[in-house]
Amino acid sequence: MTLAIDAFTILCVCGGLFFFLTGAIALLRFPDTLTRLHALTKADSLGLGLIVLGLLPQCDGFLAAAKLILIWAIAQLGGATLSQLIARIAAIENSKP
Amino acid sequence: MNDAALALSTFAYGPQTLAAALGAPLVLMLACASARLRRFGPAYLVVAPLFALAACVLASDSGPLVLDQMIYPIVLVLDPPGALLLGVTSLLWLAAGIFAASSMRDETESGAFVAFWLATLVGNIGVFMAADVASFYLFFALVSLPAYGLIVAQARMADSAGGLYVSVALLGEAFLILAFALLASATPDHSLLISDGVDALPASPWRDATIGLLIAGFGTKIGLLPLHVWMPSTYRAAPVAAAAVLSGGAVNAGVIGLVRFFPWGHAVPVWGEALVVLGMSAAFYGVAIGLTQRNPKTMLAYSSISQMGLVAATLGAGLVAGNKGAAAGAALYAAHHGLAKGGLFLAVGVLSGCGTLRMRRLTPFVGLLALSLAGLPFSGGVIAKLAIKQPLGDGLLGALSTLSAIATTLLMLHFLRRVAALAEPRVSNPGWALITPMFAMIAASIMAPTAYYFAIENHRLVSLDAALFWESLWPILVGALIAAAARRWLERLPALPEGDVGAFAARPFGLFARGGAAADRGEIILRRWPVAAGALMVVAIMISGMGVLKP
Amino acid sequence: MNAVTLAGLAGAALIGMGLFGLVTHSHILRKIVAFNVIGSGVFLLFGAVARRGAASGLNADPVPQALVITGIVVAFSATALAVALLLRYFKEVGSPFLADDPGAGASQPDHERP
Amino acid sequence: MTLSFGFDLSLAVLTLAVAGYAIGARESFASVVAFISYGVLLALVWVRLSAVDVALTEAAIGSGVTGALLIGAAAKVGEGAVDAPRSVRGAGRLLTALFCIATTLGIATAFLSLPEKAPTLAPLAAEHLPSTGLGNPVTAVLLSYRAIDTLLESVVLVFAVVGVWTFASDRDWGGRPESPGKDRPEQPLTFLGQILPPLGILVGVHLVWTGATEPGGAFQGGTVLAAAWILVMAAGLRKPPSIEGAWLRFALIGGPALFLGVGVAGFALAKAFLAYPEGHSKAFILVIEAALTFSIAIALGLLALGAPGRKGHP
Amino acid sequence: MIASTLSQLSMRAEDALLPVAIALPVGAMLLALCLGGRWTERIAVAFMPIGVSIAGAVAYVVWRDQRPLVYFIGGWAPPLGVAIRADGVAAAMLLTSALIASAAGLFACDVFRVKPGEKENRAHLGFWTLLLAIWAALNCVFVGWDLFSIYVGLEMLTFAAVPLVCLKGQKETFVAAMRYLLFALLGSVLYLLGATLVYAAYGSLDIGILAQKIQPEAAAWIALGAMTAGLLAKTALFPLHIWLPPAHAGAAPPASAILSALVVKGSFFVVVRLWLTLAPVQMSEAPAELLAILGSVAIFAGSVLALRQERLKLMIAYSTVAQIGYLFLMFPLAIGQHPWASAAWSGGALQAISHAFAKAAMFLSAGLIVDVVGHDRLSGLRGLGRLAPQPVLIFALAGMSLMGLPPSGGFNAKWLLMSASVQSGHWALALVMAVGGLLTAAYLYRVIAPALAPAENAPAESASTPTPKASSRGAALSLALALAAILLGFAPPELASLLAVGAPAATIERIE
Repeated sequence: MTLAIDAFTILCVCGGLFFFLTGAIALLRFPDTLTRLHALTKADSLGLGLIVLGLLPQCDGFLAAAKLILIWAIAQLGGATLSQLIARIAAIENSKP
Repeated sequence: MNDAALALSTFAYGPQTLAAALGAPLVLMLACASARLRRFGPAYLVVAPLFALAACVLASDSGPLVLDQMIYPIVLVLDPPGALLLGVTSLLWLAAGIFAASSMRDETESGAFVAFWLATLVGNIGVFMAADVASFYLFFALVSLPAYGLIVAQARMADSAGGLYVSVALLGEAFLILAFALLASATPDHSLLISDGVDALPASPWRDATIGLLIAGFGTKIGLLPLHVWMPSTYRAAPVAAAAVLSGGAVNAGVIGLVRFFPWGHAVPVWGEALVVLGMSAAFYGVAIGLTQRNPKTMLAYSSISQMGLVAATLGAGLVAGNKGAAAGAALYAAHHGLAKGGLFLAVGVLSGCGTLRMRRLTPFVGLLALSLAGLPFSGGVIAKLAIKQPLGDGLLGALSTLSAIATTLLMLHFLRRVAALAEPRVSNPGWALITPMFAMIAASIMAPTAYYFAIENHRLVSLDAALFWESLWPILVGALIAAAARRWLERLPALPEGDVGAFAARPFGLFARGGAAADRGEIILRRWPVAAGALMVVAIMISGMGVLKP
Repeated sequence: MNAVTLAGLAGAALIGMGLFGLVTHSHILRKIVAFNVIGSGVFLLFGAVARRGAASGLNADPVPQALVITGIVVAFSATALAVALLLRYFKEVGSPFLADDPGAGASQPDHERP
Repeated sequence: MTLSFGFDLSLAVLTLAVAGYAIGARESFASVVAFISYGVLLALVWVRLSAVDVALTEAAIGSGVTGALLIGAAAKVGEGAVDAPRSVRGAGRLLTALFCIATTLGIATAFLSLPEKAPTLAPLAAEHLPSTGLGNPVTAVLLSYRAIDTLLESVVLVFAVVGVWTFASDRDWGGRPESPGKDRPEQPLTFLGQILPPLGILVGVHLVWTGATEPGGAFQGGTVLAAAWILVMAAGLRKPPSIEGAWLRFALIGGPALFLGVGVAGFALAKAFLAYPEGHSKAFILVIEAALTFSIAIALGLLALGAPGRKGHP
Repeated sequence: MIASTLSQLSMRAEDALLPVAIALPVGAMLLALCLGGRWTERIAVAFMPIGVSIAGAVAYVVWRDQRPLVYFIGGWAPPLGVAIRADGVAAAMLLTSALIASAAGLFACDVFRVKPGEKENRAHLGFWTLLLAIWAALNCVFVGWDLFSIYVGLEMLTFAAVPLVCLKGQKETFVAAMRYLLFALLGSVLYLLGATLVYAAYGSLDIGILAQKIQPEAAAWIALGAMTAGLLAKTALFPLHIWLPPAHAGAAPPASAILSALVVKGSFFVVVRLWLTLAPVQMSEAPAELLAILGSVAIFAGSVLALRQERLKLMIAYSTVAQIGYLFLMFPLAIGQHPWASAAWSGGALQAISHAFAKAAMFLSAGLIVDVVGHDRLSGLRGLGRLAPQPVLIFALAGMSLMGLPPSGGFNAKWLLMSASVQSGHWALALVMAVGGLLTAAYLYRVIAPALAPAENAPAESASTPTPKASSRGAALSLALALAAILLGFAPPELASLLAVGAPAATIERIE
């Protein structure tokens, strides 16, 4: 049974890593801020979600799991607000001649 | 005369009078700080030296005064040469004080001058009493540094003279502190008493260095040859009263220093001969340059260099033979010189204010005083020459001493002619308050050495002895003859710059300025941040690297 | 070569890097960053020393760790002071670079006699 | 074993690389951003060195508040004139590099030459831990064994605040420091400003409370509270406080003053300065930590805000 | 094992004076900051007598029992806890900094004033809180016996001193303050690096314990090297002095008096602790020679640069650079159990103390001169003796002590150091001291000579525009400081026996 849990964890974490990798490559390759922003937020939130999901069965006890999810929630909140702000500034930058 | 002096000296409160002699001018100096008391300044100048005069009579060789509440105990004691020089110096300070007080009544800004005058007086009195190294150094500093205030008091362009004076004085201080450190370190328990220091000197590992530094340090005070450059410009720039006390009193601080710090019981031929050579060359060099000068005060300065050269030669001869008599003789000679030179400076002050008529009446007295320097019979000079005859002996040094008498006569007559030329028809003649101090000095220069020579040295009354009379007269006659014969030739001598060698001493300052500019450029480079931070790392690496040198 | 010596060497390397940055950059903010890097390097060294001192049940020596916490707070107040001074310096001097020679000497300008 | 060492090695290399970029970056803004990420990586290294307290402090203060401060400064100060001398060139640079390498090698040799059996105070600390009534040895050292260092450190924070305030110009005195955010903050920021601070306060208090037994403590908790306060001001929900406010001044010195008071009371209660009475030390320590946390939060907030700006700032 | 031997040391009631000496100024500073407004000045002035009496009590107890005061903070014995210790020199420095901080503070009552209208102003609050802060920091550094608490004390000193430099708010003072802060921070980070390595090698930060354990090996050398370099940067010894002149000259007179007289002494004192108390003799011989060489270079460079300055306060600041060089001459002389070591130790301490008094008096009198004359150009000081006689007298008295002329404390110190250098055969040091005194006289002469010279312009000029009278309180205070420097020349033997307490040469077993 533990083998299945471990396999599940490894699988999810590798998936998460894969999304982080794509996010990083997107950051380097995409031309302007808006597209980069788009790629980053998507890839990173998904990647982090998968990693947290993968680690949930490993942690000992409900409290630790709740903390992991709390971390994920805060990261999402922060990421969303930040991308909004950067997008607004990028929009102002582009609208200028 | 003997028993009176003896009775006085067993006076119970001897040491306390020493404290009074020092305390009076000190208290009066502090009184100058408050504006209200400063108005009586001129009066202080007269009152202050009186206590010292009393002390030199009452407290001579009575018990020492010890103040041991300090880190170093301060010990004050008055031995015979100290008492003689103290008496003579305080007499001079009294006369000059009266002269300065009267000539200063009109000036409003006298407060600072009085304060500096009293500070120098404290130093001058204390230097004769100090029996331990720390207080000697304190009084020696007090006699040389505040004098700067006296020098620059009036003359506008006195700054350069004052500057030269202070730098040489500080050089002397530096030599002395090194010498005293060596002296004290040689004594077994690092005691600060001069007597212990001198006793331990012959056996000390740094004997030569100590004596050399002592000669250099006190040499700056008595104007030994290479260090005499400050004297001419200082005495010319200083007001007459100040010049009198500096040339007559402050110089004696150097003499008492040499007398106190030399190991008389032990022959030191090397330094003795050096001192003799320096002294004798100064004796003739001073006269040679003096003859070329125009200003009477500068001529008196060169006469001081010459006379002090003679004193140094006497001390040198004493050092070579290791006989104590030389110290007493040199002290007596210096005492007489102090009175005569002080009187002459006061005379210059008086005569420069005289009308032609009054000048003609005063010149003979001034002439008497001037020639007493050359050993005029019936004057103090002959006693002084007699005192140094024994240490110098009859050989080469004796001959040189009589030769210097001739030279001094030559210089003095030239000086008298210059002073006489000063007079112009003037309606107001200087008041009696200026003339009496001069006459007091003339009288003192005759009476004091004689009284001392016979009362203390208890020799028989010999001044009327025909041989001595003739022996001291012929050099003066020869000198007068040469002066008359070579009168025109002397007039045409080129006027050398005042400080003679001193004028060329200014060159190293240029070097100093260039060094300064280089330091500035270095500072600008060092100020750059990377260089400073780099220096910090270098220091860290250097200290940590020291471990590598010795594991 | 275990994790602790690795941390110690990393600390030493950080100190070297930070010193280089502090000395060569003339932009004051870069100097402040470099100073913080040196500080963290020294603390990392102290942390490695703490880890080496693990004994009797504790997996690290608590004393150096407490000192590192104190050090970080002190380093932060130094940075805060430096940044505040930089902002006022920038307002006065106009450039964020450390001037090489502080003018003709910073001292009392001539203000008229009252 | 090699796997965990491999992780450590890669973490160390990554940290050094980011630190190198922070030092060598062309623009100062990029250098500051790199410094913040370096700070977070360093927190990971501290966790690997099993110093969780220090990891928390490094993440919170070392890269968090310091990062906020530096980014604010980088924005205001900018890159400076284009033609200005950026850094030392040529020979000077090489020489400095040599010195720095020598310093690093020196420290490395010193570190490697340390005695095998490392001298440590851990046994002593563990032995006296029960008498302090605390579980976390680091907090025991901070607040009991070496209490003077912590007291002086909190006083240093107050010095720094005074120093920062004196850099204001005279006419600005009594005003408020500039608000970290813009005048009309965007809507999402205000939303974040309403959601996150309550959570921040909760986490901060929790950190202080667990500090007695688990890693945590006054400084870490205080920093989280300060972050919450800065976020509220950035979101425009609260104006920065006027520096003449009596309450602000009292809050600023409250923690250290209480700590000092308890220390002096130690003379009477526990026969030594900064000693706690037998058996009650944990209670005293928690009271001190609570007060300290509040004052540290205020102090860190004020330091992040900087010198007071224009008087009567709207 | 070590802990047990130490805890038997009976902690007497008087030992409690040490923590009180730290706690009270910190408490006063916090209270002053909290109440603000005019209260800061009132609290600071009220604290002054208390601070001086505590320092006096510490000095008295140390002198009476001839034994250093030791106190374990929180009751914890050293290796784990922090000990603070005051030996003779530390007690003397405590008293000196208390007196000078009070005098400078009272002098500042006229300089930093809350104007009638306003409740509080920046410079006023800043000065008074920072004064108390510096006082607390100095007390921590002087009684520190643990390397890390000394580090925190040094940081407190820097954070309180830097804002003091630019309190007046002129442009160049901010440049000077920035350079000072960056250099001091570099110094303290190096010091911390050294402390780390010492702890790594010997497992303790207590100076007493380390003194027994430290051996000349790689870690110890690099640690002491880094710490010394850091401290030299904070003390501004010659090659590392760039930040000092603009910082000390630019600050307000009372501020520069405190900076020059006290702040640089804090880090110097720690260097003395490192090399004369902590490091074993065979380790400290070579570095001591290096420190003396750096000190001699500092004397010459500082004096030559002081001669080149055009402004009075900059000249005094460069004079500080030179006089700091003097302090470092004591190191090669005070090492080991030689007979002259204790003389050199008290000579060095006396030099630090008399320089503190003299330099504080000089900066304060320079402040008075600038108030009267309106500028501080050296060229414009002719005839100053008439306009401002008292400040010139104070300047001259302070100058006497700096030059080492009798009867000043400076002379005593120079005398002790010189006889120690002669006996120990360090001829160069004796020569450096003598020539240093000459150079000091040279650059002070540039101020005193024109001041004494009769002014060219007719006295009428001063009658028309009523020259501002130097504040009598300021003059009285600076005169008191200058007289203190002079009276040290007549210091009673008790001072010598106080300074000898806990001197390394005197104590046989190092721990006590």
